[in-house]
Amino acid sequence: MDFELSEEQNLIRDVAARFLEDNWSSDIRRKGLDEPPATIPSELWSEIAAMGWLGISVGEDVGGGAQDMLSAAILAEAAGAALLPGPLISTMAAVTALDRSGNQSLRNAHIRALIQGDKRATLAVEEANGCWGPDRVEARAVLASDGSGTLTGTKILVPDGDGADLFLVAARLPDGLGLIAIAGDAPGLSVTPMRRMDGQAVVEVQLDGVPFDENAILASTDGDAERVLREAYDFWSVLLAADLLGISSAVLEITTEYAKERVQFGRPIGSFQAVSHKLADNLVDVEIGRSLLYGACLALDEEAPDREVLVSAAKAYLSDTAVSVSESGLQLHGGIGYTWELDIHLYLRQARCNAASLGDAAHHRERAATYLADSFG
Amino acid sequence: MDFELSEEQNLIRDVAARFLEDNWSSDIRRKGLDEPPATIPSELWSEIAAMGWLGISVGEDVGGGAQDMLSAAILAEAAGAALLPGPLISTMAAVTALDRSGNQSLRNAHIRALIQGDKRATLAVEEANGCWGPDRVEARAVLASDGSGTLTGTKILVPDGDGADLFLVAARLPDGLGLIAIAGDAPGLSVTPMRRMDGQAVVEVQLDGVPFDENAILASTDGDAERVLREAYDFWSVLLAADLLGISSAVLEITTEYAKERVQFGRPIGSFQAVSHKLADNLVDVEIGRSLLYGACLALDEEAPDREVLVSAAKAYLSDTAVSVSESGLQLHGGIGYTWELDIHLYLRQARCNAASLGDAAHHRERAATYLADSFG
Amino acid sequence: MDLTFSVQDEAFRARFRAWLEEAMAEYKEVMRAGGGNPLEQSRVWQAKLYEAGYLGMAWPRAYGGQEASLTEQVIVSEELARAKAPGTINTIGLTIAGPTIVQHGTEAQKQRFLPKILTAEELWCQGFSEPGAGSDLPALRTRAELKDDHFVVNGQKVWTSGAFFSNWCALLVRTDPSAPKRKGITYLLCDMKSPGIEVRPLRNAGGGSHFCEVFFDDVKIPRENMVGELHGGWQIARSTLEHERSGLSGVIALEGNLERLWQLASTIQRGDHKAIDEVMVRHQLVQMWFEKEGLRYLGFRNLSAQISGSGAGVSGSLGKLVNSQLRQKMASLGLEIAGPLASVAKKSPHVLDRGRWQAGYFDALGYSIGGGTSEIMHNAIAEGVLGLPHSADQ
Amino acid sequence: MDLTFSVQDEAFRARFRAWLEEAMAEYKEVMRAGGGNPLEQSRVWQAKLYEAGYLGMAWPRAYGGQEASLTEQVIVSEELARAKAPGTINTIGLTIAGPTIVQHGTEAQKQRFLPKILTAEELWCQGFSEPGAGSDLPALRTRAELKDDHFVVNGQKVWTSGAFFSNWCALLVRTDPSAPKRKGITYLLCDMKSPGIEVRPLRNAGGGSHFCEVFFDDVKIPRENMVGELHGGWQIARSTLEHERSGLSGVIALEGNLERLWQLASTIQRGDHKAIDEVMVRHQLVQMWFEKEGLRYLGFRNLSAQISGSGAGVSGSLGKLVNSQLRQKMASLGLEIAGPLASVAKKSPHVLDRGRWQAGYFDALGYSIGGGTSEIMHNAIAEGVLGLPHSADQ
Repeated sequence: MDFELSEEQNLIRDVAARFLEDNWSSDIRRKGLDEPPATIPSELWSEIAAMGWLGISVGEDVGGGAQDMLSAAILAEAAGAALLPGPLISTMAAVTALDRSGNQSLRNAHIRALIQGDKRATLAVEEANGCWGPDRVEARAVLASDGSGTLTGTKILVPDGDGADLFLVAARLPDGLGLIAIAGDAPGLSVTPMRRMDGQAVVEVQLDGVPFDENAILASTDGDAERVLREAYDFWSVLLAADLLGISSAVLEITTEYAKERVQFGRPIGSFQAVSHKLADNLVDVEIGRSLLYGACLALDEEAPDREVLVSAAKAYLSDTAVSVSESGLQLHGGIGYTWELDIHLYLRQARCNAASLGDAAHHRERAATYLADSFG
Repeated sequence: MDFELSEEQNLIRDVAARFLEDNWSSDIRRKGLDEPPATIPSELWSEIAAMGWLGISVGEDVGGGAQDMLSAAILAEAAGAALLPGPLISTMAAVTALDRSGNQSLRNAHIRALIQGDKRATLAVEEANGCWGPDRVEARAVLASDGSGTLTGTKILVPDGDGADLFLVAARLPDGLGLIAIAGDAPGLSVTPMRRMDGQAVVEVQLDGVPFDENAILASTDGDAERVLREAYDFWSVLLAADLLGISSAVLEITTEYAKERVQFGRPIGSFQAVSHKLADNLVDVEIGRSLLYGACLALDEEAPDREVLVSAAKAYLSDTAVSVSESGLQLHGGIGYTWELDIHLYLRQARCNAASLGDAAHHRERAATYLADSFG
Repeated sequence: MDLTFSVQDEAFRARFRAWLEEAMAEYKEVMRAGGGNPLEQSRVWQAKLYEAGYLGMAWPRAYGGQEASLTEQVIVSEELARAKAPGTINTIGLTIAGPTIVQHGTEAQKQRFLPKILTAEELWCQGFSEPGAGSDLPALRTRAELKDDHFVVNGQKVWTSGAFFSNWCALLVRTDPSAPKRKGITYLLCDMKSPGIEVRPLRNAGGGSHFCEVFFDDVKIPRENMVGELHGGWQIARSTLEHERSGLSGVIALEGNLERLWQLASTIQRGDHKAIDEVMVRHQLVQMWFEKEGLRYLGFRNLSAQISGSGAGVSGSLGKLVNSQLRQKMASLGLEIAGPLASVAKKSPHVLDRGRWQAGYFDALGYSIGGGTSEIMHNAIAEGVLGLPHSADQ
Repeated sequence: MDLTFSVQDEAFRARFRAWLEEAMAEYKEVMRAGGGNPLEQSRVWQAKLYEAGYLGMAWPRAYGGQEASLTEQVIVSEELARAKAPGTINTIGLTIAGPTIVQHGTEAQKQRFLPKILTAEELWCQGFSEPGAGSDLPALRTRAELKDDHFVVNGQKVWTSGAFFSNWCALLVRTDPSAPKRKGITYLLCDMKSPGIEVRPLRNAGGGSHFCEVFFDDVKIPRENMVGELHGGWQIARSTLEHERSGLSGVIALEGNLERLWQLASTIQRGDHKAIDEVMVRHQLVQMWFEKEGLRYLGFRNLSAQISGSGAGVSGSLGKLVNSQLRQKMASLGLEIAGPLASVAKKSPHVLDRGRWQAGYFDALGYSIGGGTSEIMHNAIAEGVLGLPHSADQ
C-alpha cells in the first residue's frame, strides 16, 4: 500500500519545474499569439531530449527511462504548469506507442532517433466529423495480398506535424482499427498548417492513397493492432489530463497569492468568502482531479480492468477543472485578470483547447457510462 | 404598457396574506405529517369560497370574479407562502376548465355549487407511467353511436379526490384527447387514498368501464375537446408555479431575517458572503421566476402564440427555484434548520412534491425545446 | 397588466422603424463607399440619429434633448437593438457624463457640454477606476489640489475605455485625503488635451485594446469644471452608477446571441447527428432562453415601475448580474457545441465562423468584471435589496 | 506507487472477512428470534466485534485495544462497510471520547473509561454545540465553576446524538469567562446519571429523533474527570475535530448508494424508455462515480501519507465537504429519477422502494450541517490549506 510519489518521482517533478523555470517563459506564448505559432526552439528541444523526458516511458534497451505512467504524467503536469507547448506530450505518446507496439523492426528503426530529439514523430487520429477518438476514425487502409497497401483520409488537429519525420496514422484496416507509421515525406501525404486559439501549431494531414507496407502497422505481438491504437490514445489522454492538472494548480497558486496580497476595502480580498470559498472549491476540484489522475496512471500500469473508465474520469474531470479554475482565476483577479499581460488568459486558452482535445468531458462521460452500465448491470 | 400589479391585485394579495395568517397555521401541516392527511377544515373551506377565491377566474354570470390569470396566481402564491394545502389550486383549475369549456349544460349544472364550496371537483390527468401531462394519457373512452360511452383507466396523484363530487378525467377519445366529467359516485369508479411526502392527500382513481354520456365531455364551442384539456392543464400548471413562487419567497424572507439576527463569530451571519451571496442568488432566482410567471399569466390571458412555452418556462424555473431556495434556507439555518419545529422542511417537502407535479423541470424544458425549435428553425 | 403600447406609441415606433431602415441603408451605402475611418463613421451615424430627433430621448429640450416619454425611450432602444443598428460612439457621454451633468451640472456646464455630447462633436471617457481602486472604488488616490481657480491633478486611472480618442473625461479625484474615503472625493470634467495627460493603451485578455491607462502629471482643471460640491463627488458618481435601466435593449442582444447559438447547434454535425439533437445541448439552450425571457419580463416590471413611479422596480444590479452570467454561459456553450473545432483559431483551415465563438467567449469574460464585478453585484443585492449587513466594511 | 496490500494484510483480510460472514449470520439469527431491543442488539454486536479482536484497532493493548497497523485498520473498516455490517452503537465513544482519552487522558481515566467504551458497556455522547455556539463552537457559554474538588455546571447543549441512552458525555464548558473565547474552555467527562441533568429529544427535519437537548442545572463533576489542563479544553477538542481519517470506508458507502441509484434508473420506466436511457441521468450518475472514485484515490493518498508519516495528506475538511455534497447530489438525483412518484409517501399505493429515496434525501441534508457545516469546511480549506486570511474573526 503506497499511493504517494516515490522519492525519484518527487525529484523528477522538482527538476522539471526548475528546468522549465530557467529555460522557458510564458512570454513566448504571449508573443506566439501575435506571431504564431508558439513553438519550442530546437536547442531547448535537444536539451529536453537530453534530460531523458521524451523517452521516459520507453524501454531501457533502446535508451529509454523505463519509468511508470505516473512519472510521464509528472512531466506533462510540469509542462502544463509552465505553459510549455504540446509537442512534449504528443512525442511521449508517439514514442511510447512505438515502443510498446510489438513491431520490433519499426521500433528499432526509429525510436532512438526520436527520443534523442533527432527526429520527430506524432500521432494523427482525429478527423473533421465533430467527434473524437478511435471509434470515429474513417481514414481507410486498403491492403493487397502482397502486403502492400494504400492509405486515404484526412486528419486534423495533428500536433507538431509541420516537418514531422513520422506520422502514426489511425485508420480502418480490413480487420479492425490500427496505427500505421507513415514517413513525413511519403508520396501522397500533404500537410497544411493550422493554429489553435492558444497559439499552438497543429496541422491538417491529407492522405491521398499513400503507399505503405504491412510492416508499417503497429500491431501487438499477438497481432492486435486495434489494442495498440486504443492504448496509445489512452496514454496520450492521460498525459493531456496531466497537462490540464498542471494548468489548474498553477492558476490556483497564482490566484491564491494574488488574493493574499491584493487589498480592497482595507482587507486582502482573500479574506472575503466570495473569494476564499471559490478558491476552496477550486482546490477541491484540483485534488479530486489529481487523485483521479494518479488512479488512472496506476490502472494503466497494472492493466487493470477499469483502466479505460479511469482514464475517462481523469480526462473529463480535469478538462472541467482546468476551465473552471482558469475562469475563476481570471474573474478573481478583477480588471487585472482581464489584461493581456497577465498569464491567466494564456492558461485559459490552453485549458479550453486541451479540454476540447482527445475527447471533451461529455465524450468521456459517455464512454465511462458504457463501462459502468456493464459494471452495475 | 403596464406590467405591475393593479391596485385591485395588490389588495387581493394583501387580503389573502392576512386572511391566511389569521386562519391557517403551518402547525397543521406539521401535525399532518404524523397524522395524515393535512387538509383544509370544512369551515375554512366555506370561508375561502365565501371570499370568492374558488371562482376568481370564473364568469360573473355564474357568480365568479371574472378576474385575469394573474389574480388567480396571486392567490396561489399566497397559498404557497402560507403552506395551505393544494385543493385551492386544483379546485380553481377544475372550475375554470368547466367555466371555459363551452359545455354550457355542465357549467350550469355544477359551477355555482363548486365555487360556493358546496360541492367539490378535481382534475384527474396523470397515470402510472413515469410521465406527465395530456400527451401521456392512456385512459380510454369508448363511445357508442348513441352518444353513450364507457371510460377505463387508472389515474394517480389526483388531488382532493377523497369524497370529490366531480372528477374531470383526461382520456383518449375516438378523435383526440379530452376531459370527461364523471360524478364521484359513478358506477365503476373507485378511489384509493394516497399520501404525498408533504402530508397532502391525493388519490388513485380506478375507472373500470365507467358509463358516461357524450354531453359529459368538456369541448369548446367549436367542438375541440383537446384544446380544453391542454388549456386546463396549462392553467393548473401556472397556479402550481405560483404556489412554488410563494414557497420560494417565503423561505427567502424567513432565511434573510434569520441571517440578520443570528450571530456567530461576533457578527450576524448575514454579513458573511458565504451566506449573503447565496441569498442574493436566491433573490435573483425568485425575481426571474416571478417575472416569468407574470409573463405566462399575461400570455394565457392574451392567448399569445408563445403561451405554452412561457407556461413551461415558469413551471420549470420555479420548480428549480423553490427546491434550491428551500434547500439553501435549510442549510443557512444550520442545525436549527434541520429541526422538525422549523417550517423550512415543510416548505421543502411541498416544493419537492409540487416540483414533481404537472411536469418536472426537465419535462417542461423538453416541451419548450419543441416550441423553440420551430421558432428558431 | 398589459404590455400593449398606446396607439401614439405604436405610431412613434412605426415612424422610427421606417426612418431607421432607410437611415441604415444610406449609412451602409456610405460605409461601402469607404467614407472615413470607423471612428468618423460612428460620429456620422450618431449625428444622423441626433438630427432626426432620436438621441438624448430623456434629456431636456433646452440642451438639445427630446424630453420623450419612457415608453418612447424604450421603443427607440428596442428598435435599435432589433435592427442591429451600429452603436453610438459616445457611450460614456450619453450614459454617464451627460446624465450626470443634466442632474448635477451648473447651467453653464449644461450649455457648454450637453449639445456636443449629443452631436458626438466631443467624445467622452470615464476616469473612475485606479490600479488600487477597482471593486473598492472610493479608495481612489488620484490627488487634486485646489489652487486659486483651478485644480492640479496627479495620479493614474485605469480601464478607461476610449481614452485615446476622447475629448473629455468624467474624472473622480481625491481632494481631501484626511476625510473618510467617501467624503473627500470630487467630480471633475477634464479636457483630455490638457498638458500633463498621457494615455497608454491596455490590451485585454482577448487581444483587443479597448482600454487605456491614463496618467496625470500636474494637470490643471479649472474650478468651473467641478460638478456639484467640493468633496461631494462620490454621491454624484454613485447616483450614476446605480442609475437603473430597464435593461430591455440588453435582452434583445441576448436574444440575437441565443438565436445564433441555436443555429450553430442545428448546423454542427457530430458523427451521425446534429449538436441540437443532444438533449443536454438542447436543454441548456432552453434554460438560457428561460433566463433571457425572465430578464425581458423583469425589464417590463422595471419600466412599468419607472412609468408609474411606484418604486416597485427590481435592482439594476440584479439585471447586470444575470445578464453577464448569461452571456458567459452562452459563450461557453458555443465552445462546447463547437466540439473539436473549439480550439481552431481564426485564419486556420476548419475554423468555425471565422473565430467568432472564441472572440465572443473572451468578450463575455469581461462582462462580469467591467462596470462592477459580479462579486460587487452580489454585495449590492444582499445589502441594497435584502438589507443584509455590510460584508465589506467591518 | 502501489495499491496492493502485503501478503500478511491480505491474509488478515481473508480471516476477518470469513469471521464477519459467520458473525453476521449468527447475529441475524438472533435478530430474527427477536432478542432484545435494538439498542441491546447493537451492544451485543459491538461486544462480539470486540471479543474477536476487531474493535479499537488503533488503541493501545494495555486498555483493550489492538495496536493494529494502519492498513489493518483500513481493512477492517473497508470490510465492515462492504459487508453492510451493523454499525457499532458507541460511535462517539469510539471516535471522539476514546481517542481523546487515549491521547490526553490521565492513566486513571484510561483504565477507568477505555475498556468499557470498547465493550459498549458504557455508551457516550458529545456535549459540544449550544444554541448560540454552532459554527462558532468556541463561543460556547455553558459555565463550570471549580469548587474544591469538583466543577458545578450550568447551561445547555444541543444536537447531542443519543444523549437519552448514553452513560457518559464528553463535555466542553467555559471555566474562565474573562479569557479570550478559546482560552477559557475545559474538557470534562460527565456522568449522565448526575443529578441536575435533563435530556429532551429533538426531532429532525426528516421526522427522526437522533438528537437531544441536554440541560445542566448545578451538575457536579469531580475534578478528576477533567481531561488535560484547566482552560485548555479547546485545543483538545480541536485535535479530535481535525482528526484526519482516510475516509475510505465512507467511499464504500457512497459506492453502495451509487449502485442502488443506477439500479433505480435502470428500473424506472418513463413512457417508452428507462430513466437510465436519458443521457442527462446517465451523465450525472457517471459524474458522481468520478467524484466518488476521486474520493477513493484521495483516501489512498491520505492513508499512504499517514503510513509514511510524510505529511503529504490532504485536509480531512476536503473529504467531508465532497462527501456531503456528493450524498446530497445522489439523494436529489434519486428524487429526480423517481419522477412523478417522488412525491408519494411511504405506506401509500405506488410508493417507490417504501420511501427510501425520500428518507435518504432528508438524511443527506444533514450531512452538510452536522460535524461542521459546509461553510465552515470551506473556511477550513481556505485558511488551513490555501493559507488565506481569516474571514471570520476580523
